[in-house]
Amino acid sequence: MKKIINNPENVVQEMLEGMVAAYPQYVRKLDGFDVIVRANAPVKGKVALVSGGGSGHEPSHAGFVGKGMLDAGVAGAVFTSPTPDQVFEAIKAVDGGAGVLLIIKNYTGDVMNFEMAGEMAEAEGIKVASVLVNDDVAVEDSLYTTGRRGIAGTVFVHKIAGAKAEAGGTLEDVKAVAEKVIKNTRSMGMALTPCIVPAAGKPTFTLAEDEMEIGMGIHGEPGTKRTHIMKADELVDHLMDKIINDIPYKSGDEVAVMINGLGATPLMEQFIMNRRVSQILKEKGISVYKTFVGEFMTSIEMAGASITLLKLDDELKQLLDAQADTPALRQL
Amino acid sequence: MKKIINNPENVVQEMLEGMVAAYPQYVRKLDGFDVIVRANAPVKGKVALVSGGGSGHEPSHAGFVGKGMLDAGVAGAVFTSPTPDQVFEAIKAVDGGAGVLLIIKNYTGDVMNFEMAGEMAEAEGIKVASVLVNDDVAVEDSLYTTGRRGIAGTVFVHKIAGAKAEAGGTLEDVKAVAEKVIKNTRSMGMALTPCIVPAAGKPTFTLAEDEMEIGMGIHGEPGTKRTHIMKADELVDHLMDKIINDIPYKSGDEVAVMINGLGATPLMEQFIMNRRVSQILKEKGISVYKTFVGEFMTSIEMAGASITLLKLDDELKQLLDAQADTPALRQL
Amino acid sequence: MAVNSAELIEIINLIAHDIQENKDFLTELDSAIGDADHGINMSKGFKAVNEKISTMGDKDCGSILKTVGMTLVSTVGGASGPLYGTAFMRAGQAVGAKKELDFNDLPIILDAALEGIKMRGKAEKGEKTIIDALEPAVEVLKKSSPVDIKLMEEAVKAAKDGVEYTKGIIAKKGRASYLGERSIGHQDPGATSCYIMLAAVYKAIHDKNN
Amino acid sequence: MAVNSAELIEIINLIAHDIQENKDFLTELDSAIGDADHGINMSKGFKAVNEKISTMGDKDCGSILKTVGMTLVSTVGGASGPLYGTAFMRAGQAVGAKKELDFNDLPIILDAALEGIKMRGKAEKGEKTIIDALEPAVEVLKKSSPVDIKLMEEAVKAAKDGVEYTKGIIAKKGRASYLGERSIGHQDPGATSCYIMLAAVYKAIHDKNN
Ligand SMILES: Nc1ncnc2c1ncn2[C@@H]1O[C@H](COP(=O)(O)OP(=O)(O)O)[C@@H](O)[C@H]1O
Ligand SMILES: Nc1ncnc2c1ncn2[C@@H]1O[C@H](COP(=O)(O)OP(=O)(O)O)[C@@H](O)[C@H]1O
Ligand SMILES: [Mg+2]
Ligand SMILES: [Mg+2]
Ligand SMILES: [Mg+2]
Ligand SMILES: [Mg+2]
Repeated sequence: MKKIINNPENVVQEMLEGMVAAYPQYVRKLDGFDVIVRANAPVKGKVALVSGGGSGHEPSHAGFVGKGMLDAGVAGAVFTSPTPDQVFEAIKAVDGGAGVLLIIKNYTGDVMNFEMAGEMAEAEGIKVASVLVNDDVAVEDSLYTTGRRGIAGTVFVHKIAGAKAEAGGTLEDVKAVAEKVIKNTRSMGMALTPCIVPAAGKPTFTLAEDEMEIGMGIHGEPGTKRTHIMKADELVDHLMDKIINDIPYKSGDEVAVMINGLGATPLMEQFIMNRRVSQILKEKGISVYKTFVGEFMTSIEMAGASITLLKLDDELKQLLDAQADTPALRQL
Repeated sequence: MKKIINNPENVVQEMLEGMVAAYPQYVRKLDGFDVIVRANAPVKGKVALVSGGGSGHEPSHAGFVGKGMLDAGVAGAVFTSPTPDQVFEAIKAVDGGAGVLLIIKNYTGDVMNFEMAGEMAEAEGIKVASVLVNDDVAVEDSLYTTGRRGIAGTVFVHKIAGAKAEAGGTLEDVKAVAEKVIKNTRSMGMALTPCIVPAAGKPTFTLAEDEMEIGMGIHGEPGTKRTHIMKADELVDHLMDKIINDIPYKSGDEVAVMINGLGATPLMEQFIMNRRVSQILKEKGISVYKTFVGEFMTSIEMAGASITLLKLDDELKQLLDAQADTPALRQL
Repeated sequence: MAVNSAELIEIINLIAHDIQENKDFLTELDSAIGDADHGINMSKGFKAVNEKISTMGDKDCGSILKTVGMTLVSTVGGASGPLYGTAFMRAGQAVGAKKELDFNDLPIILDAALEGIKMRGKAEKGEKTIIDALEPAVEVLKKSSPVDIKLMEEAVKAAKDGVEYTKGIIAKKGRASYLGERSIGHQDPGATSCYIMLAAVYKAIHDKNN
Repeated sequence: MAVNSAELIEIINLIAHDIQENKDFLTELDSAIGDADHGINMSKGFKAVNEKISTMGDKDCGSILKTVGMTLVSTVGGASGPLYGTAFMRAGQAVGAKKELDFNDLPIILDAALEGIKMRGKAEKGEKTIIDALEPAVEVLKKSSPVDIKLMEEAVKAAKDGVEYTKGIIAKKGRASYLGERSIGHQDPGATSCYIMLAAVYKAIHDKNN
């Protein structure tokens, strides 16, 4: 395991310390908890947004704490949902009296832990609502299963719901727009290499030199299939086919695009992917309103990437364009 | 070679196309040249900043093209300085009548190619000045050699000289402040794994599972020494020792810090490094004015990172804080 | 058989010990169809439990079990934390202020645990989860009364069969469900940890009886 | 010997061919003490040269050499592009409008090339660069006149010795200089490509003479 770390047991704690040391103007850490909140939390009268999950997805989620996005990011152990008391502390620390929206990625663990935290907060009289992000089209959707995972599309929820809250929306408003984003967001990813959970010390799986995994989960869970390594354009065609046909996105639609690197894949390759994405959308008559390329929801040092599309309307466009000032995403 | 690419020969071209497709509000590409300029270039009356180098360092340099930073980024083949005619085209495209500053990293190839381009531009009556960035303390400095390499500290030059130009500085002013930044900037890096130049198809060097390379160059050139893999704190102590004692940075100084991931090293590890950096600076009475953590000057998908310190005065602080709006670095 | 508070703590410590011993095994099972952390999560939780209950020898059995549950909830995280946490908390509620437990408390405890897991995780038997080990064991324990060590052995055997059974089915809940068909052929980590816990309890009681 | 424009183009094509053949070898040398691109850079440049000069058979030798230089400058990049580019451009200037070259033009051409490289790269002999192959060859060619095929053979031999010599010294210029002591023991890629070019010219002329 080649990592720049000290003790695998302390990675989350030390990472959060290093983050707070880097961005005191944006964030602070709650004493005794792996929770990052805005430096000026709670913001009186504003609906507060809390997200989180296992660590290893940096900059998600704490990197998006700041003006126009989240109020708190809760950091579990690497790839393990945080516990309810951590989430509960986050809720208490950021509630500014207008209620708290929990943005939960749809994993059994996240759902249960955040739910329990919500119950604890409500028992103390805090108004809590929650939304479940489930943008990953790699996973079959069905009433009889857990449904789809939440992956990189979650960042669009943070951005747009955050802008709504900043603009003075009520908890109901903010929840409604978050749900609109979720309804219109689809993603899918792939991996070229596995990643190593520091405490495990070895990769979750192995891929041969000529193999890649399609539909990879962001926790290094196996994907939907393993194939020979494809050229960038062929690969993007495959992912886009799944994504576009899901909603479906149609000619005349306007979308936001996110190319999300999973960790080790350089910007060079992400841009090569985006080139093909923009070609495909053009061919289909779908226009690109705004594009985000970079690392938003990573899987430690996994090589690979995901593509996300968000179908926009006027409200979503305006909120997507709104100012944001966080360590990992800024917009003037 | 596991990369999301099509043909290794087209990576630079396709990357630039993907970049322009992502950020039309920021940049455009010069037809027939691997040159990215501001969407609104040339900016009349403003000193223009041109930088560039081999590709493979993304987001450098084209990612920093935009308001408050560069006017053009010239992209050579992967790890190969661009040719003079490419740089010449960039100069012509961005000159707004107030002259052009070339920000050159101190590599023989970059220096010669940019110099020749400067000569070509001057022959056409364009005012050109240039600065050489040489922040890498891993390399012995000596009058009788090429001197030190330019690495991640170059981004501080882009930021601060860019702010000066945006504020209306003359070519002399902008060059002077760029030189001040260079004089006060020191960096050093290390690598855990090599990277693969697409056209070469295999790594430049190999490192055993328990080895790391200290003082690694950003072209995958061998570093100054190879050691057993160290813990993060020990490693940071080693790099910081070299950096701090070079200028030297002293108690009472105020600095900007940059932790720069080389490609495959996740933010988690970069933050763990920053934790130790901030501890060391605190111990030494050096105060941190501002910190940048992320990927600024990469080496394709190399695992590793560099640390940069920039000693600040009031002028530099103000310019560092100035607004920037580019694909890869934004400040409100 | 009668188990007082101090002995209950010993039994829980034995569970903790066996989870610890199987840490890598559970993580490996989770690698195949999950995210390679089940052993790590469980071992972290039971280490905390170990410390937390060490001074509770004078407390009633319900309080001890509830403390175990709360400790798991607040240290494990992931899916297993809330599930096993709720299970132990419900078991503690079911037991109440008792200072001694006997064989006949076993179906009551495990039934409460099972209901807690079902409430929290909204899963049913046959979905490749903890329930596939726990529910068959509860069914055995509930089928005749009074409960004795033989029935308990049978219950543990049923849990083991349940673990085997998970190999053949598709996961419908939890992270493994994302794999669809590809989850077939792998044994469920949570069902396995549940069996390991039940087996630890059986072993403790069996050794005590001999 | 006399070389007209068409034959000059053939000789340059032979250089291009030998550079192409040694592409991987040169890149490998550059891996050890540089950034693993010297062969790639040179081969890209000479492929472009090949195309560019194919229709220049009716032009004078100076124009051909200048075109080679300009093509290298605008396609190679890196350190070697401006250096070899300047070398060929200077050689072209030295030759002027001649439509035929003979043995005695050789020291003039190579001396101009050497001066161009020195001007552009500010390096001297002994710094582990192209110069360590080129300067010894020029010295041999300049030591007696008229120049003949034997002297040329000797000059190529001197370039080869120069390449050998680079193994033992520290790099003081170019990317390899960052390595300090660690550059010792490795043969310089640029000196090697220079020797390969000189050897190609010798071979061409030698074959023509026989
Ligand atoms: N809804 C559920 N009901 C019961 N058990 C579940 C449920 N979801 C998951 N599990 C169990 O949890 C186990 C995984 O636990 P763990 O790896 O600790 O959490 P995570 O999946 O969050 O990483 C699975 O093997 C499965 O037995
Ligand atoms: N200042 C210089 N003068 C002469 N030759 C040089 C100089 N600097 C570098 N070289 C030569 O250039 C070669 C490297 O060329 P190349 O790999 O193509 O460029 P880069 O170093 O930019 O990657 C070196 O092996 C050396 O012989
Ligand atoms: Mg997990
Ligand atoms: Mg190079
Ligand atoms: Mg798991
Ligand atoms: Mg080179």
